[in-house]
Amino acid sequence: MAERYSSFDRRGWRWFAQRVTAAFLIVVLAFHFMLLHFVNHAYEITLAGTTARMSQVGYFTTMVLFLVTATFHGVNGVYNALVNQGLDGTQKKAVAAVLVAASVLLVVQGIRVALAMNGMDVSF
Amino acid sequence: MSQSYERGLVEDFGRWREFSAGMWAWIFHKFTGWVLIGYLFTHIAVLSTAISGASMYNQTLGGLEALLLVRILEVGLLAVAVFHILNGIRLLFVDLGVGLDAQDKSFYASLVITGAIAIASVPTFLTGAF
Amino acid sequence: MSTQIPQQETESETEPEAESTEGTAQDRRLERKRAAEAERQQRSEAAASEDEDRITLKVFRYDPEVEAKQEPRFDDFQIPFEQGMTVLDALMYARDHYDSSLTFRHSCRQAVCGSDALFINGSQRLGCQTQVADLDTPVRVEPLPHQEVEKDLVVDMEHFYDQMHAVEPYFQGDTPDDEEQRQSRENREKIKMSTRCIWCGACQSSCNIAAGDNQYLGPAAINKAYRFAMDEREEEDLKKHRMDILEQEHGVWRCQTQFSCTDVCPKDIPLTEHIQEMKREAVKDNLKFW
Amino acid sequence: MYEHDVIVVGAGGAGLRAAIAAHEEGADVALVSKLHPVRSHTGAAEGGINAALRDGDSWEDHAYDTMKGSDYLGDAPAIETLCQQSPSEVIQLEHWGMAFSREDDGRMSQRPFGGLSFPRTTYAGAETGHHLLHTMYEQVVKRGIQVYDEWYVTQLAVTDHDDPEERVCHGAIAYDVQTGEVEGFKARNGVILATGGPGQVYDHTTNAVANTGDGQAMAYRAGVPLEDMEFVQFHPTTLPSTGVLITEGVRGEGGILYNTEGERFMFEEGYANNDGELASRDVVARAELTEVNEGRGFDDDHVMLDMRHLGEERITDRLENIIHLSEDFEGVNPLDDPMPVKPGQHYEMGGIEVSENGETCISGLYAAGECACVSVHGSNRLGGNALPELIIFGARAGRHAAGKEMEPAEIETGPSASIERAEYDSPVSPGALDTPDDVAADGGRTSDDGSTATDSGRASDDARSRQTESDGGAALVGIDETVERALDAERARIEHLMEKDEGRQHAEIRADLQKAMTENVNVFRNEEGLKQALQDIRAAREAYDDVYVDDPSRTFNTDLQHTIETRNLIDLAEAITLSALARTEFRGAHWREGYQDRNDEEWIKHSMLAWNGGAPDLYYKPVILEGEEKEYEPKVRSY
Ligand SMILES: Cc1cc2nc3c(=O)[nH]c(=O)nc-3n(C[C@H](O)[C@H](O)[C@H](O)COP(=O)(O)OP(=O)(O)OC[C@H]3O[C@@H](n4cnc5c(N)ncnc54)[C@H](O)[C@@H]3O)c2cc1C
Ligand code: HEM
Ligand code: SF4
Ligand code: F3S
Ligand code: FES
Repeated sequence: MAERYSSFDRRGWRWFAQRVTAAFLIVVLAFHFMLLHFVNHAYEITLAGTTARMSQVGYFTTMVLFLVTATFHGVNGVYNALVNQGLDGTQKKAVAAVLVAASVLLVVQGIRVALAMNGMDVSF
Repeated sequence: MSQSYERGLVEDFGRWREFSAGMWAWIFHKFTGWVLIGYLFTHIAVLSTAISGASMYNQTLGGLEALLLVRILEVGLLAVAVFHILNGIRLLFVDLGVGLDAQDKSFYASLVITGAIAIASVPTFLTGAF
Repeated sequence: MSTQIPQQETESETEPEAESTEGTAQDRRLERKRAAEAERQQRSEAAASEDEDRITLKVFRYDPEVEAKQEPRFDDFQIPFEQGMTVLDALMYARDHYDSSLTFRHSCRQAVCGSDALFINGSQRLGCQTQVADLDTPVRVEPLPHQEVEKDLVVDMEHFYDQMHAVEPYFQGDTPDDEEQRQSRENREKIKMSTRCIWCGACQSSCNIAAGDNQYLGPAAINKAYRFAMDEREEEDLKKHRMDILEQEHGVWRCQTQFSCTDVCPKDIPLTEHIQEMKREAVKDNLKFW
Repeated sequence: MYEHDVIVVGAGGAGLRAAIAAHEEGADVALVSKLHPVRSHTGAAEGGINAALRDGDSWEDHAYDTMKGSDYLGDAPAIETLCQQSPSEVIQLEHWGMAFSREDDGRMSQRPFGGLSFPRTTYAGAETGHHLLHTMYEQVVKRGIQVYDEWYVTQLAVTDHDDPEERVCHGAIAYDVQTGEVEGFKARNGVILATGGPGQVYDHTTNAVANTGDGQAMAYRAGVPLEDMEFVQFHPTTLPSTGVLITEGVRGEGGILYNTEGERFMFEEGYANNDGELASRDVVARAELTEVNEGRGFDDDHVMLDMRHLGEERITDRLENIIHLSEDFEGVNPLDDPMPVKPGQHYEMGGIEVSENGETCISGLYAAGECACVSVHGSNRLGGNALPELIIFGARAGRHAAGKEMEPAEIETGPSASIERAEYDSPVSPGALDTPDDVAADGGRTSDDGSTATDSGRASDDARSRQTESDGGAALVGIDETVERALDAERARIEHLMEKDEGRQHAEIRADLQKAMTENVNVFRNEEGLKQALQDIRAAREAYDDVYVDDPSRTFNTDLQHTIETRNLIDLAEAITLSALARTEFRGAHWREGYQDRNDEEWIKHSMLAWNGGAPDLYYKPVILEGEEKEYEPKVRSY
């Protein structure tokens, strides 16, 4: 049986984080859908409108948090699904690396977009 | 269980007719989860047009929204998201050890509510598409 | 036996002469046995026309050693139905009357030994606990999925036993000398269901995660660990030790609450509930550090 | 060849306890079992374990009850050992974590049981045996004791001295069910048989399909006498289609039995005017059969047990398990319909003759559990006395085999304890078929009846003493050699069964045998029937001579395994019937037409049957009624 080396080695945190992010996402995802499809119709969306919403600090942080939690939640879910199918050893490590890289890219790009929507010039 | 023995029809998904509620819930949740994360990546990609300026952004979004297919896909996405949320709530309850005896009923309820919401949302999603 | 692949039958009729001259004793025996098989099949069919109240049993057949059975197939048996007949009874009837090589594990005939977990009409059940009258016919009987088939309905249980043993399934607390330990009624009630497991392996076979991930402890083993972790007669530090085993990557976290295990358990053990409780225990443990 | 200090054959309650005890004495132990340990039939026991644990109770009372229940055919040293040690053994189980039912104060619950003067049946729900079996298996896992599961022991490796009491057991031969390999197991210290009961001698039994009495038959043919085999307990309420037990609790709660006329026959036909359905097991079983025999049974087979009037609430509260059993195994919901029931074989009181230390008359050979007869149960076992027997005598045999110093046994074993040769008048000669001279050379028949290694002590008959002569009758054969020889004989025998291409199939023979036993050696016995049974058994034996195994596979060949078992059943059926024929009295479970009284003058003695090289020899040995402090006076057994 695997020995426990430190409290960080505990495997439960990802499981727990998946639930916590899920709880958060329920609210935000529902809100997001309502706002962009029912309150403001998607076909009416323009950057101007988006910028208007994004310039509110509360909305902006919510969206960034939404992005981060959704990324974690989604990617972690995918990773779990793969481990459940018996992924192991180097393969598992490789998959983990790819997924982490993809998440980082997604989050970075997402934040750039968010900043752009906030009127900032991010085309560096 | 080192290897599952190749038994043709005996293999897992050839058995879908015999799956019970919990199993379907698992499959649907997985499926919707993958769709959502897939969508998240696409979504950010599309929104990235904002970086190249307003006209690009408006054109892309407007162009996409003008397509009937995209509208239909959006209804699908809503259904997927709603199911994932509802079943997610179901799973959270399961995790808390609440209502395990009703796990099959809550799954069916998720399905029905998802269906209802999806249908109810069709008018909203299709406005202006024609 | 009517679903036998026709080729085999022709083989058994035409070839014995040719082969028996040079074949080994075993080959010759096989030949003759194949011929006898055809005869039995006739008998079975003849019997079938006599009586109306019959059910058809479709049984998975495979034997790596016997040529005619190396290619997995299903055999049909016509069984005279009787009130109260279980799938195990039907299998025994088929074996004793039509084909003595039909192989399956069984012993107690009363759902306590856990030998005859089978895949019956698409779900894991004990043959002895399943009334034929409750099933759609033909009744299809297969070995447990996700386990290596040894022969006919017999699967390799080694991996299941290994997983059970991996959770240190034994009481290891210190005990007072010659006096009984006390245990509250509530505590005994709490572990009661978990102690009913008969090691049949049905749950493990029904779980898709266990099918994909060999290292996953599986519902039965986690339930076993639950039985000890929750028993107040073992000390706290032992519970910690047990949690360490369950908290590994391939421990409780792999469970995706599919509920199949709970659905099939012949002893009605609320497996998913127990697994979920262990997950919460584990998280509670870890959160203490924050 | 595998080698260990102690080889335990069978991993039910008795085998597991023996293995743990021997391991604790420092021996290198192996468990060899045809089933994985948790599949053993001990798991089916429902009621509980008798132990005098509480204030107001004492081991003496337990011993008195047991002796009375045995109808004065139990041996006092055995009974007293059982009753003295049961409390500490039960506490030991508790310490190993067994999930006993509990009282409010956290102590183990006890309940009343038939024939007990104190509620001393310690239980774990209605699944006591399941918990006992699993708890002990867990301890075996903890200790890392080697388990050879799905290894079928076919034969003992015993030296071939003429006198069984001089023989030594050096091991056993087993067949790996998974691969078909036949291998020798050498035991440096001893072999302990714990193979359970022979319920499969009957076609209607509460026993498992695996309960084929292999250990009894092997020991019997190796030269150990079988004791009191005529005493077979029949339980009055078992489900007709499977033999699944419906606990006495149903009648205890107020369930009633009725016949096709709708009569509550226990009263209306006058079987038990006072106690009715709650009369003792044998009385109720006999009443049911009388009803069926007189044409008042359903389908000429069973009677009905009705508990619907108790009301759903009470039933689900106290007898929930019965609803499941009846639905799952008979397809009848007892809340809506009455349950069909009939008597079924339940327990074999007799068995391999052993002392309180588990020793047989062959040194290095031990037996414990239902396959053994220490004699605790005499002619009738009390409910809840078998499980303590498993753990107490299992542990004692294990310790003795591991070499622990123990007090010498008081119970004598072996033919030298005989006080009297029995008279019986069998219509056919029992025992082995005569071996024709001409087949010895090819190892065919000789190995076919498994006699080479162990049966050679047989006397007189020329053909039979053939193998003995070649070794000079009682040569000092080496340990390895003894095992090797038994191994060769078994390999030849199995090869023979496998090679043979046609003949009879065992299933038919077994079915005929079971039918004969159920018809004539059942609850009611009479001379004519018993003689008929002996003829039928003989016919089965002759048919078996022509038996063959159809399945050519080496992998998991249950056909072969069951074929070997069937032969054991034949020997045991014969032993039961012969002993029953000779005993002309009515004692405990043994009812004889024309002899309706217990005859203490003549019959307080154990029936002993020795294989005697294939010519069974029936003799008697005394019952020890002299306890540590008192003599048990035979009294009328009434409750
Ligand atoms: C339905 C039922 C209810 C009962 N209820 C009670 C009760 O409430 N209280 C009570 O005290 N008693 C009860 N009894 C009686 C008691 O349970 C049995 O007598 C006892 O369990 C027998 O245990 P054992 O260890 O001797 O044999 P078993 O548990 O039968 O074990 C036999 C072992 O031997 C092995 N074996 C057999 N043959 C071979 C071979 N050839 N080679 C290798 N291995 C072999 C088997 O695999 C098995 O492991 C009940 C019995 C039944 C049937
Ligand atoms: C942007 C939003 C979301 C995305 C991208 C997303 C994505 C995913 C993915 C990919 C999985 C893994 C599925 C699998 O393969 O097994 C998953 C699992 C899960 N999701 Fe979501 N999800 C989102 C929102 C939500 C919400 C709102 C909930 C609300 C309750 C939720 C609850 C869950 C739960 C409980 C799991 C199970 C994970 C496990 O059992 O380990 N998710 N999600
Ligand atoms: S938990 Fe249930 S299904 Fe799983 S092995 Fe135990 S009894 Fe069988
Ligand atoms: S089926 Fe498998 S996923 Fe969990 S709930 Fe049961 S262990
Ligand atoms: S035969 Fe024992 S569980 Fe079915």
